[in-house]
Amino acid sequence: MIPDNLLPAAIVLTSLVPGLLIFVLGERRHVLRTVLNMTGALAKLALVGLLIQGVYEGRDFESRLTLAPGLDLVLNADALSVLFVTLSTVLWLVTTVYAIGYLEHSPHRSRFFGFFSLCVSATVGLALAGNLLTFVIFYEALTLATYPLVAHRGTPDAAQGARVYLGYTLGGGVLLLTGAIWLQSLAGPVVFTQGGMLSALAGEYDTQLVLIFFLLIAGLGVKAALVPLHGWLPQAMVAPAPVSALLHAVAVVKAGAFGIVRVVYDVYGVVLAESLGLLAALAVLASITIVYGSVRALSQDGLKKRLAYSTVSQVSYIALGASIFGPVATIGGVVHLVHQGIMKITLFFCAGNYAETLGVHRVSEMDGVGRRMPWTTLALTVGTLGMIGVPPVAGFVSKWYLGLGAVEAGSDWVLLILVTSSLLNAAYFFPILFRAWFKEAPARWPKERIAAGRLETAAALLWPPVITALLALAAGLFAAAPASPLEWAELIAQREYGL
Amino acid sequence: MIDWLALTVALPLLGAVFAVVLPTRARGIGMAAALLTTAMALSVSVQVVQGITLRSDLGGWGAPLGIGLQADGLSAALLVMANLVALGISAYALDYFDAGSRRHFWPLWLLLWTALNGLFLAVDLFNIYVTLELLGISAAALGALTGRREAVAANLRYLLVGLLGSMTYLLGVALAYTGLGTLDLGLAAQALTPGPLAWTIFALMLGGLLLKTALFPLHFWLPPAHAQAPAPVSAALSALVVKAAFYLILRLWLDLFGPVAGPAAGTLLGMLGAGGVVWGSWRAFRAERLKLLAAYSTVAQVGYLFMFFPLMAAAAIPRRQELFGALVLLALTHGFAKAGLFLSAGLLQKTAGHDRIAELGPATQSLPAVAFAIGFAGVALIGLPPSGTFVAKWVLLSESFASGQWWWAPVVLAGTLLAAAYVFRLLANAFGPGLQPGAAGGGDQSQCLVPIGRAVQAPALLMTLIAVVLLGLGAEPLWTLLQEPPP
Amino acid sequence: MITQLVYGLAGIVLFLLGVWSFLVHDPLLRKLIALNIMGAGVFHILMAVAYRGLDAPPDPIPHALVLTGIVVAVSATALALTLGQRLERRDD
Amino acid sequence: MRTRNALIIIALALIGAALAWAFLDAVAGQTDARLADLALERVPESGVSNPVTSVLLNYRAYDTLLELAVLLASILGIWSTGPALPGFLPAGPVLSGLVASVVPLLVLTAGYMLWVGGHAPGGAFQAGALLGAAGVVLRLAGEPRAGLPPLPWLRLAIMLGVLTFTMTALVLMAVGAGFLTFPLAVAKWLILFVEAAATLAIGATLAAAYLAGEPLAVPTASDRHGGIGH
Repeated sequence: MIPDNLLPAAIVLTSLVPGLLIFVLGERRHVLRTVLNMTGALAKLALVGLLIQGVYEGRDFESRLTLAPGLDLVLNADALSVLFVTLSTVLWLVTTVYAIGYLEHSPHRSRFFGFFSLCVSATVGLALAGNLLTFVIFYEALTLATYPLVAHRGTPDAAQGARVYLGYTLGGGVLLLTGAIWLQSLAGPVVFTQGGMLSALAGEYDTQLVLIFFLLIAGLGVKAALVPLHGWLPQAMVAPAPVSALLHAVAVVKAGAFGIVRVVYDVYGVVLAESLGLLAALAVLASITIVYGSVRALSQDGLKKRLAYSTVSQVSYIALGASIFGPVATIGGVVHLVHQGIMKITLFFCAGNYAETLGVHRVSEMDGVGRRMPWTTLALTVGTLGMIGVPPVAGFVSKWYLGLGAVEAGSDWVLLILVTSSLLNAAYFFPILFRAWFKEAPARWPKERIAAGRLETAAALLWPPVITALLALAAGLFAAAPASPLEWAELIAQREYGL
Repeated sequence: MIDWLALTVALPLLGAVFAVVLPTRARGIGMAAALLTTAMALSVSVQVVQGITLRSDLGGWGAPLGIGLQADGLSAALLVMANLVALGISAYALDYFDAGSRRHFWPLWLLLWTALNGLFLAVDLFNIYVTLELLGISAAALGALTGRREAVAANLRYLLVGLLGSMTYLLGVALAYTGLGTLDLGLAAQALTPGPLAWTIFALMLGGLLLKTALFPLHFWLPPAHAQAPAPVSAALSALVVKAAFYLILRLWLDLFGPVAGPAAGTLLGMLGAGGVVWGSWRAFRAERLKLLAAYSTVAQVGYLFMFFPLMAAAAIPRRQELFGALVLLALTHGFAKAGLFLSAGLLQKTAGHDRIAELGPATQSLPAVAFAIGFAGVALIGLPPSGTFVAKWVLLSESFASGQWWWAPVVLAGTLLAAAYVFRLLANAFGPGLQPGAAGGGDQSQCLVPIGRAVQAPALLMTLIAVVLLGLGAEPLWTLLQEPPP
Repeated sequence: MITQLVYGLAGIVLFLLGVWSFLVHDPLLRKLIALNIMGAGVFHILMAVAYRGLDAPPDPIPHALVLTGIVVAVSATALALTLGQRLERRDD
Repeated sequence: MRTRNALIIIALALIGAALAWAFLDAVAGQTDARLADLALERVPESGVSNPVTSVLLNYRAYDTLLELAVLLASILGIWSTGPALPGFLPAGPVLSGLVASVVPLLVLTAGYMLWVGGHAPGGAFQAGALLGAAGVVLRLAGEPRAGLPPLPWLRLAIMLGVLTFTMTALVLMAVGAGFLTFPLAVAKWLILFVEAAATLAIGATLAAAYLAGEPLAVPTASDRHGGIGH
């Protein structure tokens, strides 16, 4: 019922409008705020459903707004953007429920949910972006919308974390802007086209194209937490749990990874990137990040800090997938975009539950947590197994395809990287499970705020991790199902490689 | 038949006159004149958008003898911005001033408004001089309204520097009349041929105006004058008065000195602009007080405006039209954003009793609407999307790459990062600990916060919203408005 | 032609004297006097240009400009003097 | 400091040379008499015979209107800085005797200047200057309010010039002649009417400016010194 050219814009607006309304809302209007949040989330889910059905039928959707002669804000839905939009919409719904539960008695909730909705609008806009200009606009808007969330608590170290976050992301933003403008001055308006649109410039501008590639990757790498640029992620853990869950597992970090995938496939095109040797460089960078992230995670006692470093390494799998020449590796990388999101958000939800219910923040305090909060810890277990890559959870599928793609492309050292990182994952996740299930619970929990009634914790806190854990399991078990992330990733890979 | 252009100038003048003779009702008269003048300016712009270039020869004597008023795309765009911002400032000033200084503010404010409208419509060289003087004198008088020692000293220096600039400009006019035999801009342009006379007139007129638009290094007088003035006045000074002088430079550069102003002059202005961007942004970052920060930010933004000149001088016609549109968009966005920032600064100063940035935490938190206004103004000053500045900087940067003059790009980017640094230093206040509900007096900041009504916060928020949303996403019609390419 | 040149160049010299004095001297009064000298210089040039020989009536346009210029200069000087006065008065 | 002055002098010398060269180029280039002939030829259409007044009050009337606004702005600026300075000590017999004869003479000449402006050098500004001079003389002779009316009337006086000029222009526009377009038939009287108002305004402004502040209740010098004098 919504005309084709308005659907993408409508999807962005379904979270932007409630967000702006929430800002205007008084602090005490909890019910109205919750209603606004939920209607926004459900409306977006419905519209995304329409979008998926439309893209499946091959219809194309495009909303266009000319900002200036030659500069258009374009939102259109191709296979890759639909995948990322679906992921962020589903997880936004779940996280909103979780956030409502989590922030039960805390101040400044209007401000929180307002910026929370703006973040999602920016993420969705970024996913649906049809050209590099729109991508950069939403990429910067995401920085703007997330800064207040990281600084939400108002404590000095929240302000410090936010300042560091801002320094990195604005610096990255400027690099991305320079690269995008430089590219536009060479190739005119940069539109995302399957198979890349820069092949015409191949011969003459090679050096400039390489420089531009590194500028773009550096700009995107900040948010994708590639090694030298990942410093902000652990410090941003000072934000409340829903922020760490949605933003630092799905929205912000994925925006960077999604950008890298866009640049490699839809701007440069795999063939050109391979011929310029860019893929090899990206692969090395990604591998270093994977190993580095896992190694640092080993020594982190804070649960959220450990998960943060795990995110640093896991996100680079996507970059690794993009940097290996071959459809199978692409499938692995793209599907990991979804799988990592689902699994990591489960882990952050569980971490939030422990902190909120028992006041447990450190891994060393997690003895016997399994007995006290069985369902949360079960979800934690499913998530961690997925992270390590143990079947049948989703993580196994993406690592399997990545390994297969690496072998096919003949770069065996990537297989070595995958194996070592899986071992490292096990090294820093199993102690958590061991403590949780097999160790004796302490006499008194550090700060038990919610008593163990019929449910181990508040309903709104318990169900989200369980649901996402089930999703992770389903993505692993029913990978071959028609509308599963894996199927969708294969569709994307086919279109990118023009098979 | 109604002479729209003459009315746009006559109405605020009449308003000022009645405000002088009826001081007790100065506020009411002032607001009425403000509304009427804005309506007039909007109707002029609507007619220009419909493709009619309005021209009225006052006194019916025609070009060489009489004085004309003209409104083309450029003047219509700036007229709309100036009048909307002035309306916002007037609404804000309604209850900003106490009874004593109210009767002084309104007449001078309406005279300043008259001068602004007069400048945007002027096409006679000597008439520009008289209007510039009216602008300078009323601005300096308004700036010294608080009567504090630093304010009077700063505005005296502003007046003297302004006079120096005007005298230099007047000498240029005298030589122009001597050499070209006419004072009308259009006729002078036809008579002007590159030569020693043309360069001298160019140097004199632009030199005088550069002093008045505070382009680095001639900006020394601006920060103290704008920081000491009362909030609505400093909003007008930074957003409008400086902009009017820039408009004149642009008008003379395009219409009169087209053939004379070669790439060399453009590059010189560009370099001075680049210096202004870096120096202004750095001093704004170091500023301790909010209004001083906003004043130095003006110096930086004026620098950006001048960085368009070298690129426009070297660009081919179609590309020059895009750059011209981006330049006007940047000027408009800065007008709204800076006015919004100064008005918000005024509110914070009224609430907290001071404007030391480090201690504005509680005040910023107690006024959410003002915090958002500062946020939007910050977005527009840095040039983050979705503000108009972002689009303008995108065009500027892509032209600096495409035309090979890549050295402008690092300056713009450095300026952007510095702007981000000083804006987020402000916004960090909004998230600081501030007055925790129930905290005992908030520790040492036990200053009580003067409550501020919601109505007075509206103009600042509205103006910055225009700068970010309207000019960011809906700026496309601006290019059609400026369609007829400058000669 | 010659008279125009002589008086015009005299005007330019006056203007330059004014600029020099404005830049070199600090006290307010000297700066104001310098500004007025600069004004006088410019008006001098305008008067020189208006002169069209003994027999032809002078060109009225520059005369009007000078009149307007003088009034503008007077009002600006008045305001500057009062502001300066206000600064001294505050010192005692 | 020495080098700074030397540098300024050298710079100014160079600028001077450039100006002189440009002035020579300008004067040489412009053989026909600029706007002189055109202006002189159309003086009969302007309603006054003195060409300068026809330029000031007809061709470039808009300039004069804005210039009156400049005067108004400066006096308002002066008033905004604070109350007026206290007056001077009352004059001795010789000065007050002289003033008693000079001031009326000044006022009379001002009237004459206003009238003669129509056909000979003179006009609103010169007449206004004379009125202003009368005010200054009175002020120096110890009259604290420089002969000016109380504040409400003074406010009316200083804005009279701009008010009449603008209203006349608007009325002319309303009747269809056009903003600031004086139809030939009534041009002479309209110009005289506007000039009379302008004279009053300029005289009041210049005299009030001399008080360097807003003349609320201007204390005489003796009040300030605790009534030392008589």
